[in-house]
Amino acid sequence: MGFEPIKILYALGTIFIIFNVGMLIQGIVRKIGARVGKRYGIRFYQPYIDLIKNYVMRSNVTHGVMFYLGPVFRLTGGLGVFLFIPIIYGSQYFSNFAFAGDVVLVLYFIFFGSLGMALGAGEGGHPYSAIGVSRGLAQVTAAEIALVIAVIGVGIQYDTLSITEMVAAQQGGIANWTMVTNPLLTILAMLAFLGAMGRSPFDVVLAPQEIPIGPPTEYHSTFLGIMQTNRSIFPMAKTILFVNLFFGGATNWIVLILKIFIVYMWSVVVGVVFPRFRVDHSIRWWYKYALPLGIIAIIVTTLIAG
Amino acid sequence: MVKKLFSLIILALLVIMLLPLMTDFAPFAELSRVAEKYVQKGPAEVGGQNLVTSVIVTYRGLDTLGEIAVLFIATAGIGFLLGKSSGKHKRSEASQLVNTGTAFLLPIILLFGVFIFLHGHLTPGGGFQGGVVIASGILLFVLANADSQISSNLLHWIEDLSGAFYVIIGLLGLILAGGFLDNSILPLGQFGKLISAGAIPLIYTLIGLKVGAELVGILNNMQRSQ
Amino acid sequence: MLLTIILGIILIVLGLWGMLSQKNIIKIIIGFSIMDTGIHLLILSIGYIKDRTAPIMNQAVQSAGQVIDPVPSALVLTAIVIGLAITALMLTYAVKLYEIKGSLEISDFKELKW
Amino acid sequence: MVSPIYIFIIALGIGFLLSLFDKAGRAVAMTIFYGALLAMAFISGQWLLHLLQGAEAEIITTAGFQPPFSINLKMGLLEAFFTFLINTLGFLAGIYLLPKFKSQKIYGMILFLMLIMGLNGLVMTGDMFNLFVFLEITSIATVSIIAIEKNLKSISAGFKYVIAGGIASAFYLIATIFLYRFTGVLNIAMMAETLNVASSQAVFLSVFILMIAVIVELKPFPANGWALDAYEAVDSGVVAVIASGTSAAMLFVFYKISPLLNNTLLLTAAGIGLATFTFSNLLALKQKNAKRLLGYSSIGQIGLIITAYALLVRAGYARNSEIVMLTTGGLFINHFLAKAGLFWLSGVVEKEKLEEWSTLRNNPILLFAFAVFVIALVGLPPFPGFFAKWQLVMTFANQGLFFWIGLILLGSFLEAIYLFRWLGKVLKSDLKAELKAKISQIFPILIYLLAILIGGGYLSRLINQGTSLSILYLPVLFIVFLFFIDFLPVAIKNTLVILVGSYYTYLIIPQLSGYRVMLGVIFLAGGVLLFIPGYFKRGKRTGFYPLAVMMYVGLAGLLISENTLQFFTSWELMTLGSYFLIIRGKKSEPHALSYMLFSIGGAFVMLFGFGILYYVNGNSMALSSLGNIESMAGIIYALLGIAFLTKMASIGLHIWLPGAYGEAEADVSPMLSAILSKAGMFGLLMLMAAIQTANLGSINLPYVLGWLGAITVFIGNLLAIYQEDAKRLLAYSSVGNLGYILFGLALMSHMGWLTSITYALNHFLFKALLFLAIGGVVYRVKTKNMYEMGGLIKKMPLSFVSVLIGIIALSGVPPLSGFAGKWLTYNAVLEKGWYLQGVIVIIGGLIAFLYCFRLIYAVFLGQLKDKHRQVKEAPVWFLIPQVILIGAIMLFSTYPAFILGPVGKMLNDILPENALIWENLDAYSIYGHWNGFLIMMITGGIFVIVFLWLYFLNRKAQKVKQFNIVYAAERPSRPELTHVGYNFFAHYKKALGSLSQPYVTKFWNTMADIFHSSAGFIRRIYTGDGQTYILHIIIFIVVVYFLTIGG
Repeated sequence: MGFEPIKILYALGTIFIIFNVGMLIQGIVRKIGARVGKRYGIRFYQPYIDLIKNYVMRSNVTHGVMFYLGPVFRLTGGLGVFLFIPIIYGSQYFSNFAFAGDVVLVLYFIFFGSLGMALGAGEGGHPYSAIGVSRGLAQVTAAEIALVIAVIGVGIQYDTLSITEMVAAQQGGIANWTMVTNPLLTILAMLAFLGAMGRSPFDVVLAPQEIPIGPPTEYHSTFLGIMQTNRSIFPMAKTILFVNLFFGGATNWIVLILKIFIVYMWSVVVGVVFPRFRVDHSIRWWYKYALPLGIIAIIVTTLIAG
Repeated sequence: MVKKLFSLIILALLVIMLLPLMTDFAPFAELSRVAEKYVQKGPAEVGGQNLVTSVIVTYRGLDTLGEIAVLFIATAGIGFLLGKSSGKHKRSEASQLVNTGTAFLLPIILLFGVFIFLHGHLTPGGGFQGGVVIASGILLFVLANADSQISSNLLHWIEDLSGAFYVIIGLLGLILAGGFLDNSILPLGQFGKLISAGAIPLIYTLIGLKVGAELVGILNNMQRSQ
Repeated sequence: MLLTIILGIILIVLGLWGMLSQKNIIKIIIGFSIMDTGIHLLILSIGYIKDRTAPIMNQAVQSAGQVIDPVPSALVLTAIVIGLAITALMLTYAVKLYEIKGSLEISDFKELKW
Repeated sequence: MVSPIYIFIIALGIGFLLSLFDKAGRAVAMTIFYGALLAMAFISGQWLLHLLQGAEAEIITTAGFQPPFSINLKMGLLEAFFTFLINTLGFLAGIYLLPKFKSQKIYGMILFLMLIMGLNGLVMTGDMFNLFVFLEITSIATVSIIAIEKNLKSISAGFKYVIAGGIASAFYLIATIFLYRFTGVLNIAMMAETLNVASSQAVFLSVFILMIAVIVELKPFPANGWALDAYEAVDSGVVAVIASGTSAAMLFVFYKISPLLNNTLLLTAAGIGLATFTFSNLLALKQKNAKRLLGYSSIGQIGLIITAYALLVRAGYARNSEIVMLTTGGLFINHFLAKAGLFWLSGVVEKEKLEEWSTLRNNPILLFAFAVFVIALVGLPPFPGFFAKWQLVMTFANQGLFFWIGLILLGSFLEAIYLFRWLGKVLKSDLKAELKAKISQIFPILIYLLAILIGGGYLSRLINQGTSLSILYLPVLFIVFLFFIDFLPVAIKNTLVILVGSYYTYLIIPQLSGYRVMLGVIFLAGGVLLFIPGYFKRGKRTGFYPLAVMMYVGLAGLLISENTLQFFTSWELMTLGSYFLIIRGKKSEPHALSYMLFSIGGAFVMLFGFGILYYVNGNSMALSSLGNIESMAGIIYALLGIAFLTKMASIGLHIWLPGAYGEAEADVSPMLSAILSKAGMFGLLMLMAAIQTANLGSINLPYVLGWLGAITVFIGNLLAIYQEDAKRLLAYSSVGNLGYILFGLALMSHMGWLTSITYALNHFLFKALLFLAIGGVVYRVKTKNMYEMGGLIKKMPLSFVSVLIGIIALSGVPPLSGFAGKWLTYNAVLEKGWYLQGVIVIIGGLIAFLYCFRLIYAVFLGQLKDKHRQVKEAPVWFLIPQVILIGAIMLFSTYPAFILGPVGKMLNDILPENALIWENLDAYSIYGHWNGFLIMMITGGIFVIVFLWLYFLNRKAQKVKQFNIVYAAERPSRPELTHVGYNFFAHYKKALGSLSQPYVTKFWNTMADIFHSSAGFIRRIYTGDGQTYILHIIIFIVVVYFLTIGG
């Protein structure tokens, strides 16, 4: 497993597929959200329209170099995370660039985009950006507690940090999935997933209905387009990570997309049911509930792993 | 009151502490090793009839020199401490009795003092005692003559030169005889006579002068400062 | 001689009591003198041997067995002179203290503490 | 040879005649007076030389009779040494007092001469009663000369002194006469031969009274109020003689009577000494008057010397054996010179309050002297007290006297508190007054300054027991040289230091092996690199270079140390140098103090550990023996561990760090954080290597350290996010990062250590980078508060890039080098099975993102303040090393194999399993893999593509003005209101509640309060009432007696 030029093409291919999956899921989810709220909602292809509109807008305003590069960092982060995760089990080419590192790489690369974005927003000079970043970072780091514990738990259980090997260990039917063999850890992981997705109840960061708060405030047109592109890839990447770690991965695209949809739906369902946390509430929530749960899960996992 | 009671308790404990010195103590029955030698050989070695004097001036001469130094330091210290005289002040005239007594007694007292330090090696007494007697005579003189001023210049000369000569005699001992303050720089002479015991009478004379001068000096200083 | 030793110690303790109980500096110095005297008495008592005479080797003394130890006698002379010097110095200090502050109470001189 | 008796002949003869000479003119008298002092010094000096060449001791008999029949004097080596000290002190003190002697009555000179003669007599006489006479000469002369100042304080102090002295000598006299009764002689040596202390109660009591009388003269606690008053009130020139000269003579008297003492009494003396040492130093904590403080310190030092001497003699060492001389002699000479010097300085300063001594800053030489004396008193190298204390602890440990060591170290620590507090105040508090120093005052001080410097070097040669300290001589000489050329401008000195440093690095690095190479590179090459910013300073930068070099010399010394003495000396040199670097900051006085106290405390703990090591290892000082300790290994390791943890600022011991790093100068902070903090790591590495091979039994020290490390990471990083001050933020971040290092080491596995070293290397790179960049910013904007900055990216873009690279490396986000550490952490945690600790460590690492963002955002992004519109980029001298560091980070990030591969091999000596396998650029562990090169390339590739994509779409983006933002239909105009920087993570604090409270600081503050209030309470016994002091003496005597016979 090393680098071959042909892998770049495969990488572009997987990016294309997952981008569209992401766009569609976004549209569908918004539609579902609206219906739950007794509204009609948007068309499911609305995200495509928004994206195109943003990319073609020609109002070009920048606040400086970092502001300009912010979205670049953001998308690089999203793409990077995606490309460092093996997508289809058994397929060398659809494992993309996973040869460069293991789950730890993915875990830390998640921050690459966020930090870059935060920097860009910071240079925008809008006070709300700073507040949004402050909240966002604080909540992400708190939510990450559960994720880290979950990853370590999986690492303990399968005695590896390589995602491919983790998936390999779950092959041979649903009984071998982490979901079944280690349910407590999976519960924790799914909580972490909620946090990672930034949906309600952990969506105070973006707070769309209120005053325009959060990092995207100053971004518009092409910048926003890049960020929207990222929004359809990055969540997918994270979802694939969870699929790989806890739900047996996937050996072909159909299974993958199905699993992505189901796992993604989990955050949507929770999102529409639970109201938003204030940021200090959510931080406390992660420390107060997720952390103890994680500790228990780790202990249980240690017992399971023997 | 509490403090006094506390002091009492502490002193009681001190007495308890010191008890062994009384209960566990046996007085000398024989002369100590050192004293035995002094008594046996002292008259021959030092030539003084009065062994105490022999011990003071010769055997433990350094103590005596130190003692003179102590007195000297005290005098200097008092002079240093009291600083300048606080001006003249009137003292009431002494009575007739004192005046007459002084006129009568002073020569005798002074003579007696000289006698004591000259005979220090023969009979009880010595430089210190003689010096004190002289000083008491001068005190009497001062009491009688309220206006009198003792010449501090003269005192200084006596005090300093006698001290210096004492050291020089000691030094001569080091050069001419067995060691510092050895009295045998002068012939020991005939045992029991006035001119005997080597340098002891000389030393005692110097000590007598110095002690006398110093005590007078102290009195003078105190008197002046009031 | 045991009796004088006891007496000496009594004097020492009495002197100390004087130093501890009297507030007047002059009286404290007197206490010191009493203590000093007690020590001198002790020194003399140590040299004393029963039924012997002073160590002056005149015709009256026939043998070494007849005299007391001359050493303590010599020492006490030195001690007395030194005691005198100290007492004189203390008194001078008393004079000086009175001159500066006009008081002879020892508890009035607490400028320095802690 | 001139007979020693001439000392007395000259003193007395001239003393008696001096007032006559005075009649011929004061000049005549003064010439003769100084001539006499010089002659006395000369006589003792020539005897000292003579006896040093191995001559026999001279017994001087008086009156032509042999002892015990007459009084004898002795001039042996020790007597010669002591009289030489006293007479030279006499001469110098005489010079110091010259203006007073000139203007006052002639008695002053007479009394002074008599005092010196009395001290000579105390040393030389061999007769117990003669000793009494000299005691009185000394005492009366002292009391008289106190009146050189005729104010109320002096006089009342003098009166208390004379009363107390009178009582002490009264007891002495009682003892003397009774001992004469029991032995029949007055010669001390013969008395000791014939006396059987245990023969009767009266004999025992007599010896006890003798001892206690001598001890009362040595001012034991609590019977020493009279002495303290005298120290406070008496003229400086005189009190120097009392504190040094009289103490010297009285100590010698104690030495002389010590053959009379049996073991019980020696123990009593040692106990009194120790109590005096501990309590004096405790009470001094509350002291604000400089001279009284010195008094407390003097009394304490004397107590320590008594304890050392009594215990060593009790343990069976001969009274004049080499060990006893080295320890007590070293302590004594240290005290003697330093205390005289300090008291003399007090006369120059003429100020009572400690902080008013800052006037010394007007005269750099005197300031230097002051610092040297204070440091010498604390017992730091290269001064005699250090070596003596080392030898003392080793010897005590050899005897198993651990309880005593503990209390001595406690007392020393208390002493260090007030002395360094004072030093700090002198160095930092406001300058208010001029300093008028007369040449007659400076001359003696300089002589003693020179003497104490030479003394330290001399003692270091004596003490080494076959293990040479010579590795440090050349570097220390270079430091001295730097002091001499301190008048040169910065550029020359900086260049010199960089050149010499490079050469030294080149010399040292090849001599190192194993993990030492890694640290050698950080310490030395890093050190040279961080001198580059120094060029930005103008002027002389007085004192910076010698002390900075001292720190590096210490660091280098640690690496090449082979035995505990070398290690400890280097450690202390490093501490001392770094203290002076820290205190250079504008507001760093309290922080430098707290740094010093933690360091000294840690060093004393280390000393204790080395002492026990010396004991269990059969008097071997080899560092290599750490690995095979027969017994008490747990305690040794724990003690050494605590010592290293203080330097590592592990949680609980970290409170000194934020202030110290934060308030230091711009180019000092990176030195401290990037380099100095690794000293603790080096110690721990060494310790862990030893633990690896040792059998610890039931104590699992690494486990404890592992938890400590994990909590340190968490708390350090958590506290960092709340800081408003940029440098403090970085400082707290250092605490957290040192926690990783500790955690990695505690894992005790190859992977763990590799993690640790990776963190260390990385921390060195990015923290130096960050501190330099932020230092440059702070230098330009003149504030450290981040909320007062903002938008500086436009003014200082290069600094921004540095910070950006720095925080990415710090936070561990790929592709930069920090990720290597994170990846290794996961692997090491899984391998070891320390999951819970691992989780805490990793969560701590996540929190780091918060402060990283805040640092770069609040400083460089957001709104530019109006007052910063003219700010320029940081000085180029700051940027050069930043560029080098960025290059190093990039190299390390892209080719980690080139560095971590060799490091892994270095560790193979200690931990053979090679946990990380390198295949070209791929790193494999049993769990996973990672390729730094590919990550860098892929990330770079994606980034470039996305950027080109954006640029293609958005070529003509126009830059808008600062306030052109979407702001709810408002147009903000004040950057202060628009820049969100203050209390940035308030919600985190609110969420975590009590976890964010500074409990540790509260704990240490409470400890300090307890010490200070108990000191304040106890010192009330010194009421100032002379009568109370008399009572104290009597209580002291009685209580000690009953304790002695009872225990």
